[in-house]
Order: sequence, then structure tokens, then C-alpha cells
Amino acid sequence: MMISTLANPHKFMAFSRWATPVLGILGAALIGGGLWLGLAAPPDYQQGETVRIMFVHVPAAWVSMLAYACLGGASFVSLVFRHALADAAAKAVAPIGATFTGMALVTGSLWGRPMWGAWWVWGDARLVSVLVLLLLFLGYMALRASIDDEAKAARAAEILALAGLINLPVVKFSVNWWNTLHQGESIMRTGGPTLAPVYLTPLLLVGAGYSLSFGALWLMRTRGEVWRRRAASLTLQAALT
Amino acid sequence: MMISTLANPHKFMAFSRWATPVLGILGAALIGGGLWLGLAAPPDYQQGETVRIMFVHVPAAWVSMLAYACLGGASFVSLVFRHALADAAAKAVAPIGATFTGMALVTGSLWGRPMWGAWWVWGDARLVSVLVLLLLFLGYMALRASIDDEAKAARAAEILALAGLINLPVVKFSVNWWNTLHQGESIMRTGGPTLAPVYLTPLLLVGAGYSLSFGALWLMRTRGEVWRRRAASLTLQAALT
Amino acid sequence: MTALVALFRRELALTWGRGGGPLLAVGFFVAAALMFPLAIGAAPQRLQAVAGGVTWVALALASLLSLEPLFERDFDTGALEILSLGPLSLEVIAAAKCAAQWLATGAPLALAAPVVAVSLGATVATGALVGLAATIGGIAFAFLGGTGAALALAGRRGGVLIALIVLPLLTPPVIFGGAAIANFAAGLPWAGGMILLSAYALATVALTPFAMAGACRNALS
Amino acid sequence: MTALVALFRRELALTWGRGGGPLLAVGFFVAAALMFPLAIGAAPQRLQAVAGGVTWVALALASLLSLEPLFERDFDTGALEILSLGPLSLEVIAAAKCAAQWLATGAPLALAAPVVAVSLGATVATGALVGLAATIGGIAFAFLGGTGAALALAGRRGGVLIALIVLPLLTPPVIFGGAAIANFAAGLPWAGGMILLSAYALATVALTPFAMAGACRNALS
Repeated sequence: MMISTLANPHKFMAFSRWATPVLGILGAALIGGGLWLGLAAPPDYQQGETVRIMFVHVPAAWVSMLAYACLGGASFVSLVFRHALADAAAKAVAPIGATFTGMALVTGSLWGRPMWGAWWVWGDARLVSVLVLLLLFLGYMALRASIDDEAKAARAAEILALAGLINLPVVKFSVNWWNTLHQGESIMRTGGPTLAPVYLTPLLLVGAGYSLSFGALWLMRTRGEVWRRRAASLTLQAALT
Repeated sequence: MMISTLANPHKFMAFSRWATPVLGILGAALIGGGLWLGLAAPPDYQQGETVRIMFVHVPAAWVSMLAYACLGGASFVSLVFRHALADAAAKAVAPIGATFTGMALVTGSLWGRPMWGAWWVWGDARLVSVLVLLLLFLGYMALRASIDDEAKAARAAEILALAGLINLPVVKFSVNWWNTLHQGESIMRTGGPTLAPVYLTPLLLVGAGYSLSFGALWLMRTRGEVWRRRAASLTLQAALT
Repeated sequence: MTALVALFRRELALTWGRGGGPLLAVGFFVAAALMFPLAIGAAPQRLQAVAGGVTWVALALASLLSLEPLFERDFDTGALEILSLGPLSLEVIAAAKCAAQWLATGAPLALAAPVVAVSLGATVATGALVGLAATIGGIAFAFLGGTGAALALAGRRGGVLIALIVLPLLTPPVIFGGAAIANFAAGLPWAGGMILLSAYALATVALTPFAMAGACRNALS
Repeated sequence: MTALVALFRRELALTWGRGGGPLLAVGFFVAAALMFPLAIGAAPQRLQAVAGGVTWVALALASLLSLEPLFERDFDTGALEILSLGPLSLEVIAAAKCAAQWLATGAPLALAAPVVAVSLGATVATGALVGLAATIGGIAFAFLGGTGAALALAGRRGGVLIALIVLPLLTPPVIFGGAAIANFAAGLPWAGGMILLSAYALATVALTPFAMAGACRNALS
């Protein structure tokens, strides 16, 4: 129901008008609270103070995956139902996803420096997967930017996003498999469900906050895209009459 | 005088008609004599029987350099004096040069196998230079093949051949310099003026024979190219009248 | 069926015969591989450790970049539109094109690959495995690269665009083939990588024709 | 002079702004460099030994392949013919195009190069030297690659053809830059390679505009 309501551009604009600031404020609050808890947590007995980078790194990696899933989903809807709003949403989400992915890479590198003694360790399968994800986003944006005809650019980019979405699990599997082949080369796993609650709570809070902020950014950029298209079609109409 | 005479296509065809077989027979005789002497020579105290590969390898490397010089020279004449025969000669020489270059690489690899225990040693500057030469020939042929308009193909290929000719001494210098940087990594120099006469004589004989055969092949292919062009222009005339 | 055979022969003739044919791809492959010893240095032990991997990456790049004219040529001349009106569906046409590309360019590259690998210091047995991996992996490179070429049709930015959108998708085959080659060279079990590479190649044959047909329809519309 | 400035700004805007701009070249560079650890394996000591060289070769390839539209775009739109009728000679036009290409694509690549080199295991100091080599070598890549792009204009085979005809000519800069990087990483004197690289880059700036102008005249005739 929600989706079919939002599929109507007017209802989407009405909904997103109040949803964008609400999501943004909620997200910022959650991030602030989570980071505050995270900074108050005691230093890890193994990682020391460095553990705190995890609170910005791991959620960024989560959201980058989420963003690609959103890109693939919006592309699928646009391809199958030929829905213009879905295309606007797909176009809007790519740079946000690339930014979160870049953030995950940079913070991962900052976190790895004291832990591994190197800025980058190929032995960490997650980081490598995130790098491939960044290249998928970059390829999507490059393809879209290189085609002048907007309708053709949308269709080509949708096909590419779907191909990437189908390929992504295989990429994850292959990178993990590649990693086990080279086992024992300084692999340091980021936390998981076994993480102590004192770290898990801020991590989940920041993760939720990142996701909500991502939603707010996405709505904002989609709104911008819808406005841009309306303006373009109005200009065209004015020129024709 | 010789050149200006040959520049006339009719005189060139008359000259090359008897010169091609004469050069071919002379070249074959010299190669045969040189190889006979070479096979009769005693095995080298260091290289053993393998030294005999030198008699086909070194002259091939010489002729490959000669062929590129001819390609560059013919291209220069064609570019400056806009002479069609020079262009035909340049087009004709490239595959011959590539063949001699390939021969030098293959025989060098066969010679290297027992000497170095490896089919190829990057530490040998001469082999690496010859490989770059092969790529220069291949690039010339590929550029020429990819342009449909014959006049444009000729002009573009000429510019490339001249650029290659200017670059070639720098390539030789850089490969030698690169090689001295990695000194001590199994460099085995092929003979030189210090070679014993029992090896030097067959080497020079085969070298002269290769050069003459190269000349014969070049004349033959240039004749073929001239015939091809005459036939094409006759077909065109017939179609127009 | 005769239409398919005729199409395949046409594609093969076009890819093999026109403008240098496989010479371009093989020449680029050799030239790219040559750059590595020149940049890294001639030390045999250093080269040997990376010989298989460098050959494998140069091969993937050569396959990808030589795909540029696969659809573009027919798109520019209008032949793609004519073909799409014929008895064969665009899916079949795209698959035939990629198969012809594999035969005309992938096979010569697969023949050249062992020579390049051995010259970089791999053993002859490793070189043979590189050739086998190039033959199987060439299918994945041709079909995924063909998808990129079809998508880039409307974009006209050429080979770099194709390479950028396809290279991330090529991560799995590059890993599988590279692991098989590296493990074989190290005396470890290598069949797993080869099987995964084959499975991936088959999956691309099954799936990418739909993407290519969609991309061609989009470019033609 | 104003004509030259106007032309340079036009070229810069076209190369920077259109169709993804430097994103394509940098993306291809990163993607190509990523393929090496995937194919070679993650062992740090193995990667570290070739980090500088692999970065350097990937950089040369990315520079070359992104040059494809340099003359082709203007040739297709007829802008090259119009420019050739203007007050500037084709030699100057070609040089301005290559300089703009260097600024718009070479500079971002030179910024990305240290990051890639360090991620492959080079030290930060080596990474800085890779960046310097990329900046200087980028001139040679842009001007020699521009020559290839101008020559390939009439050929329409795209980036592979450009790469194949230019790569052998690039042997000296690849060697000079690679040697400087490898020697620096090994603690040996490295200034010689850098000086030779700079000299080579200057020579290309002085000589290649004539070749490019000749090639453009040939394509336009």
C-alpha cells in the first residue's frame, strides 16, 4: 500500500515534504546518541581507543550495502513497471551510496592503520567487497553520465544495476573464498553478535541513525530530481507553445 | 642516382624483375654456405652445440633492425616527396620485418632455453629491444589494416613509422639502461667482434645472406603491391568509362 | 537454424577479418604484458611470483577492450536494426555475436596466453593451465564484456566506459581463474577455482543475452 | 593568445565536464589496479614487491585509454575542421588539447596514484614518488597518446588500436618511471630515472604536436 501510494508523484512529494526533515532529525539524534555512548564506552582490551572508529565504519559499510539494494530495487521497479519516480529514486541514490561506500573505505583504512600497521590489507574480505561495491556505484554513475538522452540513460543504467545486484552475492562469495585461500594473512574480523553489549548498543544506534539519515538524503535528492524534471518539462512546454 | 632511377615505377618494375631472383639466389647461396660452415665449426667450449642457433638468431635480429630502418626510410621518402612507390615499399616491408623479428625472438628463446634454463630472460636487453621492435611492426600493420581509405592509411602509417624510428634509439638506450640497473641477473651476451673467426665467418655469411634474401622478399612484395594497385586503378577506369 | 549459422559466420568473418582482426587484441595483450617487467624490473624471482596473475589480468583487459566494436559497428551501419527485424530474436543475435567474438579473439588470446605466462617466468605446466583458464574464462569475458558493450552503445565513450562498468562484475571470474593459476603454481589443489570459473562462465552464457538484448533495444529505440 | 586561452578553456571544460569527465579514467585506473591483488593473491610481501610497478602500468593504461575521445569527438562534430580554419595552427591546437587532457585527466590520476600504490603495499614515501612520476609521466602519456589518438582517427577501432600503436613508443617512459619508483623503494639512487623521465616528457611536448597536426590534416583531407 505504502509503495503504491508513493508511486503517485504528487503523493510522494507531499509525503516526502514532511518525512525528509523527520527522518533527518531522528537520524541525527540516533547518531549523536550512539556516538556519545560509544565515546563513553571503555577502550577495548585488544584494540584500545581504536575500537571507536568501528562505530562510524561498520554502519557505513552496512548502509553502503543497503544503498545498493535500494538502487537495484528501484531499478527493478523502474524497468518492470516503467515508473518515472522509481528511476528518479535510482538516479538519486547512487551518489549517496557511493559516498557512504567511500566513507566505509576511508574509516576502514583509518581503523586498519593502527590495527594492522598498514593502510589497507587485502586479506580483509569485507573491505575488498566494499571496494568492489564502490566501483559498481562508480560504473553506474559513469554510464548514466555518459549517455545524453535521459530515457536511454535510465534504461541502460537500470540493466547495469540489476546485473550488479545479481552479481553482488557472487562477488561476496568469491572474495570470501579468495580470502580463505590466503588464510592466516592478518585477518581481523570486525565485531558480530558476540560483541559486548557496551559496544553493540552504540553500534546498533549509529547504524539505525545512518539508515534514517540515508533515507532522508535519498528522499531529499529524489525530490530534487523530481523538481528538476518538472522544471525541464515546463521549459519544454513553454518553448513549444 | 640509383634512387631517382628506381623512383620511376616502370624502371623499378624492369629493374626488380631481374634483381629479385638474383638477390634471392645469392642470398640463399650465402645462407647455405654460412650454415654449412657453421655446422662444421667445433662446438663452443662454453655453449656446446647450442652455439649454432646463434647463426640463425643473430642475423635475424640484425635484419629486423635493418627492416625497421627501411620502413622508416621509405616512410620518410613517401611523406616528404609524396612518392607512391615509396609507400608501396613501406607497406611491403612491414610483414617481412615482423617475420624476421618473430624469427629472432623464437630462435633467441630456443637458444636461451639450454643456456639460461628459461625460455625467456628479461635480463637480456637485446631480446627485449627486439620484442619492442615486433610490437612497433605490429602497431604499424594494425594501424594500416584498420583504415579503409588507402591514401589516409598510408599517410597515418608513415607518421607512425617515423615516430617509431625517432623513438627506437631511445628505446634501445632505455632498455640497456634498465638492464644495467638489474645487473647480475644472468646476462649472457651474444658474440661480438671478439668472437673467434671460426664462428664469425659463418655468422657474417649468414647475415649477408639474410640481408640479400630480405632485399629479394622486399622487392617481390613491392612488385606485388604495385601490380595490385595497377589492377585496382584499371578496374576503376573500366568502371568509369 | 540456417539463419543462426549464417549470422554466426557473418560475425566470425567480421571479427576475424576486419581491421586487423585478432592482431589488435593479441598485440595489445602482449604489449600490456611487456610493460610489467619493464616497470617492475627483470628480477626473475619477483616476476615469477606474479607471472600467472599478471597474464590473467592483461588477458581480461585485452578481452574487454577489444569488445568495443562488437555492437557499435552494427549500430552505426544500421545492421543491428535490420538484424533485430529478422527471424532471430535479439537475445540469440547477442549470444551469437559474443560466441563469435570468443572464437575469433578469445581463442587467439588463449593461444598467446601460455607463451606470455612462460616468458614471464611461469613453468610450462602453469602456462598450459593459463591457456585453459583463458579458454574458459574467455567465455565469461566475452559475454559480460558484450553486456558492457551493449550498455555503452548509447554512451559513445568507448572502451574505458565498457571496462569501468564491466570490471567490477568481472571480480568473480578474475578471482576464480587467478586462484586456480596461483594454486597450481604453488602445488596446491586448483580444481576448485577452475570449476567455479566454468560455472560462472556458463551462468553468464545463460543470463547475459537478456541484458544485451534489453540494452540493444534501448539503444535502438 | 586570447584564442589559445579560449581554446584551452574549451578543451578543459569538455574533458572535465562531459560524460563523467575524470571519473572514467580514475575509475578504470582503480578497477584495473584492484584486479591485480585479486588475481595474484593477498600475500602482502608479494604485492609489496610489485606495488609501484603495477600502479605505474595501470596508470599508463588508464591515461592511454581515456584519450580515445580527444580528437574523435571534435572530428565527428566537425569542430576539428572549424578549429583548423581558425587563427591557431593545428600544431598549437593539438598541443593545447593534450595539455588540457593532462590537466583534466592526468592530474586526478596523479592524485589517485599514491592512494593506489599505498593500498597495494608501497610505503607512503614511495606513494608520493609514484604521484610525482605520474605527474611528470602524465605529460608523456598525454602527448604520445594524443599522437596515437590522432593517428587512429581515420581508423575507428577505438582504444585498443591507440594502445597498441602507442604502447611500444611508451617503453622509455615506463622504464624510466618504473626504475625510479623501484629504486626508491629499494633505497637505491632514483633521481636518474626521474630526470630521464622529465627529459622524455619535454621531448614529447616539443616533437609530437607536429605528428598530431599531420595526422589531423590527414584525417580531415
